[in-house]
Amino acid sequence: MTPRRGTGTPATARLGALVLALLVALALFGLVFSGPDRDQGESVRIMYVHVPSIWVAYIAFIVTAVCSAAYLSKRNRSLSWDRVAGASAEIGVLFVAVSLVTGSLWGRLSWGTYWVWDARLTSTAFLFITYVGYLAVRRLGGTQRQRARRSAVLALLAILEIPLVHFSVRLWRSLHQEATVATGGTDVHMDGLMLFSLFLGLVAFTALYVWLVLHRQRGLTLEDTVADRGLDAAISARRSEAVG
Amino acid sequence: MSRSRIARSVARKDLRIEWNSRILTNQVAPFAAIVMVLFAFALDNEGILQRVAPGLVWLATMFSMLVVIQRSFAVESADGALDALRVAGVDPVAIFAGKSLALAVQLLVLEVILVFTAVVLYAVDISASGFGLLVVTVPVATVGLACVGTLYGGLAAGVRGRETLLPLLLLPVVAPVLIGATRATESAFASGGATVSEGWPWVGLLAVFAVLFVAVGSVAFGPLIDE
Amino acid sequence: MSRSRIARSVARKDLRIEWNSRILTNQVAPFAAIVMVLFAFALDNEGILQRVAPGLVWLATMFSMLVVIQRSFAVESADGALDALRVAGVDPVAIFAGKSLALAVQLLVLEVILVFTAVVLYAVDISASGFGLLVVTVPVATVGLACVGTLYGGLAAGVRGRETLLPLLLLPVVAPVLIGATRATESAFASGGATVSEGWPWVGLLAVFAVLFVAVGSVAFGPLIDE
Amino acid sequence: MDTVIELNDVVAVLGGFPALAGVTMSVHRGEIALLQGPNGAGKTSVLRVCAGLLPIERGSGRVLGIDLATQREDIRSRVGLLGHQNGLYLDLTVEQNIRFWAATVGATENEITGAMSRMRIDGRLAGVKASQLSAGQRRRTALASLTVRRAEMWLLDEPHAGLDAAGRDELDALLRAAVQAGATVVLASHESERANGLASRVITIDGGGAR
Amino acid sequence: MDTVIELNDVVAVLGGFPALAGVTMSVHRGEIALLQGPNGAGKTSVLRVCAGLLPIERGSGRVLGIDLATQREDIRSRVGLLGHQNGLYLDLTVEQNIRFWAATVGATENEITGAMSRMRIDGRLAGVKASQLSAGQRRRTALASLTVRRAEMWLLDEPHAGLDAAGRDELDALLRAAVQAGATVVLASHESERANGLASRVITIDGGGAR
Ligand code: HEM
Ligand SMILES: Nc1ncnc2c1ncn2[C@@H]1O[C@H](COP(=O)(O)OP(=O)(O)OP(=O)(O)O)[C@@H](O)[C@H]1O
Ligand SMILES: Nc1ncnc2c1ncn2[C@@H]1O[C@H](COP(=O)(O)OP(=O)(O)OP(=O)(O)O)[C@@H](O)[C@H]1O
Ligand SMILES: [Mg+2]
Ligand SMILES: [Mg+2]
Repeated sequence: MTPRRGTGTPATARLGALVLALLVALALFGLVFSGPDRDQGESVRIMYVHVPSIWVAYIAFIVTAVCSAAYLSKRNRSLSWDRVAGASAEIGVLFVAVSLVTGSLWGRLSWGTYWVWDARLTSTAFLFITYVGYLAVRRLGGTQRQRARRSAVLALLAILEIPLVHFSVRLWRSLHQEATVATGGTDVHMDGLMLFSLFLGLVAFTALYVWLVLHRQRGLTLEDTVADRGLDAAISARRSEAVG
Repeated sequence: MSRSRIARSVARKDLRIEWNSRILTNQVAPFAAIVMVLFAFALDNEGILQRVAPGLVWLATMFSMLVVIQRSFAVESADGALDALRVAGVDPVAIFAGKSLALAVQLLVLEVILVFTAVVLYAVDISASGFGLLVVTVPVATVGLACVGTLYGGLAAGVRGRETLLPLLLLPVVAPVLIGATRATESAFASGGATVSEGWPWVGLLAVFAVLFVAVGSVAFGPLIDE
Repeated sequence: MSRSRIARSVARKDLRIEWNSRILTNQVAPFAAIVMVLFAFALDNEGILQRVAPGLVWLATMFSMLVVIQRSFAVESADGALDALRVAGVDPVAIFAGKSLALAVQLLVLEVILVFTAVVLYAVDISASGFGLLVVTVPVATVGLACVGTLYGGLAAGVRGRETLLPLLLLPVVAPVLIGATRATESAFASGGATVSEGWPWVGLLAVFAVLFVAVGSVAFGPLIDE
Repeated sequence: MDTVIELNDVVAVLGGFPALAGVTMSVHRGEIALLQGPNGAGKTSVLRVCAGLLPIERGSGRVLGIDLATQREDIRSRVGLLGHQNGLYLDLTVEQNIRFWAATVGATENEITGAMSRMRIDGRLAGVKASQLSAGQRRRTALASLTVRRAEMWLLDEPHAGLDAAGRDELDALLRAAVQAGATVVLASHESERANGLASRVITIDGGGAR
Repeated sequence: MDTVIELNDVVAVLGGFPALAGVTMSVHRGEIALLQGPNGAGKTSVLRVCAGLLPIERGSGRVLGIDLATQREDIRSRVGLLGHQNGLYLDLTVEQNIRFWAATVGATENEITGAMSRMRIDGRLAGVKASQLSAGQRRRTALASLTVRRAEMWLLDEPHAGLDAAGRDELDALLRAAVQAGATVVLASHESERANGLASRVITIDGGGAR
């Protein structure tokens, strides 16, 4: 790895510029071009952040799971799989948080309360907790390979939460007559521009995700090398403990 | 040495430890029962008790389960037995199966006590069909709980910092079981006007989780407890 | 060596152990918070949450307290430190005072977190006077709980056989505190149409218990931890 | 020269089992007395009785002139006991442990630093959590915490166990110095050569009795 | 005569601390190798690495021909480890403990009774809860549970600690018999006289290194 300031490369720099442009475009379409919604009013604009961010979070967690599987399956287990998995999970948690916040803000506007103990909201909260737990497990210590193995297994368990979240609404609905509100998707009537803005959001956030992951996994690589350097120092100190 | 025989001897060992120390019968069960009584005190306004009784039963089960799990792995790490198990090259799948089995048995005892307490304390009257539903719900839910509990209990054993995670990791996974079991029990208790027929689909959900956790647990336990 | 100085160093030791191991902040508090979430999820039908929120806060406190106490005496008996304390001829009253103090501090932290969680999760809105009531209720209840808890822990730390009786012994004793605190908090939260003025008598009751347990504890602790 | 330990036909019960079934022995001030005997003989129990931890069921005894039957609590503050366990707080660092025990007996800063250097607890080691110590490092921490106290009598249960060669010699020197200073030492040990070399009196315990 | 343990500049980390900072050593089949060195040198860690419990961070090594870096799990079933801790279930009786460990490795009734009698576990003792044992009785129970297994290599961490005079001699005889039967023994000990008499090779560990 050639010594370099920061974790960027010309490529990521260009990608960063693209991300910026996409976000600006999203802001324009989301706030200016697309009109207010019939029953949601202006508040519908939150959707352009709320929905893409959760979907990108899904993507992030799936990437984590895939990389974890790759790590476990590969003969020559390369730690870079593990680092990508970790980076992706971190960014994913970030996006879930965004979706939670925007969602509850939207909730305040459209149902007058930040939070209800409805299936989707709660399952989303659990999704968040699950991956916070995953990140905590990554910090448990032990050797890098131990960390990789342990967290890879956990990632493959955690991914099961996503279908739970996704189908929670239908699952709970179908089983139990309880007014579940957070399924606006069905009652938000979408005109073309809205739909476009929504998918513009998806594209922009995905690009943002890729950009962040690239940087983060390089960061993790550097962290590991720094840890190795620290170990070198500790080892020589330890050797000098010898009395005889 | 066949896997199932080792699993059985692990389970027998755990149950014998329980039998010798009587932690469950003398400590956890009374505790759980008293918790129910306290609930009765704390929540006894406008007779909402009947309505929330099912939820309370399964919450009490959850909390007691945490105690039982911690205990079940405390005995392993108390004098370094877990290391000994690892060095003995005992098949992790067997350990998982054995400990889950023992945990399931203990949970069953607990749940029976709790349901009984609930019926008595909260004046729940339960129909024959509701009883049938309950008889299916409890074991199915228990299998799921026992497996997932053992799985994460194993992760939480060993290194100190880890135990921090047990509730954190357990909650999201257990929540569906908790909900399913609660809803099914509500129908069984006919609390809040729920009907028995509404309960069965939930039992189906519980079954799915049970199968899932059995499979996942057997695969994942080894790597998780293993340093 | 003056009794109060020893008590302080015992308290400092316990708090430092907590600080080094972070069990309370990393383990008990999240657990308690999660307990609240589970309650919310299990009981959130027909919006009875606001009404039962106070009861839940104090139940969660109870559960967490049991964990903290067990921990507080586990560290004593883990490597035989309690024997060392006894042989060091450390005045039992000082030990009791010190450990109760440390326990009270930890409980306070916990209760603040729990009340906060309740206010957020259960959408409780609290008036100024209600807040005042709360500010008095929590510490007073805590003193009582801490003293009983330490007493109970001392009992638990002794011969194995004893601990089986503990939940049975302790919870009935704590129940009045639990109820008093719950009622006072209900008035503070104005849940179920309770008014703040209704709350103060309960605080009085709590105060009585606190004084009682401080006295009883100081007298009874020595004989208890002593084989 | 006066008797500091005097047990007459003492019976002590542990979990329903008579760990001591009639022990009769005496130790004089300034002696190093060695308790020896097979596993399960009752050595640890004798030490715990002498420390006032284990109540006596039958028989009579006086330790430092205090009657075991009636006021054994008063013995404690005057003796120092090192059991099979080290009595450390695993979540405290080595130094925090030692300073806590020092505080309970009001030891001075000099005594603390003295005790630490005597057990070669310095630099990195002082700041390590007890849970991260090796077996022998724990033993040394326990001995340091013990020696910050000015006990009239030391009761040591296999004190050499786990100590390295240097540590063993340091300990022996320490004990010899203590008896010079007028203290009394009772130790249980299975390392006969070393212990016999140290002891001025050997008491053999077997089947819960001493003869 | 083949090499059963071969460590090349092995580094192992415990809680961020390099317990082993470059250990290079080798042990041949049929040897009794003694690990000696000051407290905190790394003896226990070496044994745990050889048992496949402690992963190695750097360097390379083979135990019984198995690579430590990639398949250390496979080592376990073939070695027997006695640590500072005894690995007993305190709520089980002595016999229940031994029989459990026997069951996990499918030992025969003869092997069980043999192991118990070898450690003088009989009559009353067999039925006592492990929590009610004296220190040495626990050690003996642990040794009995260990010897029901037919391990190719025994890793013993201060095995003599707590054993009475008779027990020590029995243990030594047991180890000599084991190496006769083709097993290999690695033990860590601070009792130099006894251990040196036993060992056919002495490895000195210090400051996390062997040289
Ligand atoms: C804290 C509150 C909220 C949370 C945690 C939340 C969570 C989620 C999640 C996880 C999804 C993805 C569903 C999937 O495709 O798997 C989603 C989608 C969506 N949410 Fe929310 N949401 C919240 C509030 C709201 C509110 C208040 C509205 C509008 C009234 C809303 C409208 C939507 C829409 C339109 C979608 C996309 C269509 C769909 O997949 O259902 N959400 N939300
Ligand atoms: N908690 C207990 N409950 C019942 N019996 C006990 C208990 N502790 C010890 N014993 C029994 O008391 C007897 C004496 O125990 P003690 O520890 O004094 O022996 P010891 O001489 O110290 O042995 P060792 O040399 O192994 O340390 C033993 O036979 C033991 O089985
Ligand atoms: N869990 C741990 N975390 C951090 N450091 C540890 C841990 N366990 C041991 N150490 C350190 O590793 C070093 C080696 O420990 P180890 O137990 O191998 O020494 P040892 O040679 O067995 O000592 P002893 O003779 O006292 O048993 C010690 O300096 C110790 O401080
Ligand atoms: Mg002893
Ligand atoms: Mg060691």
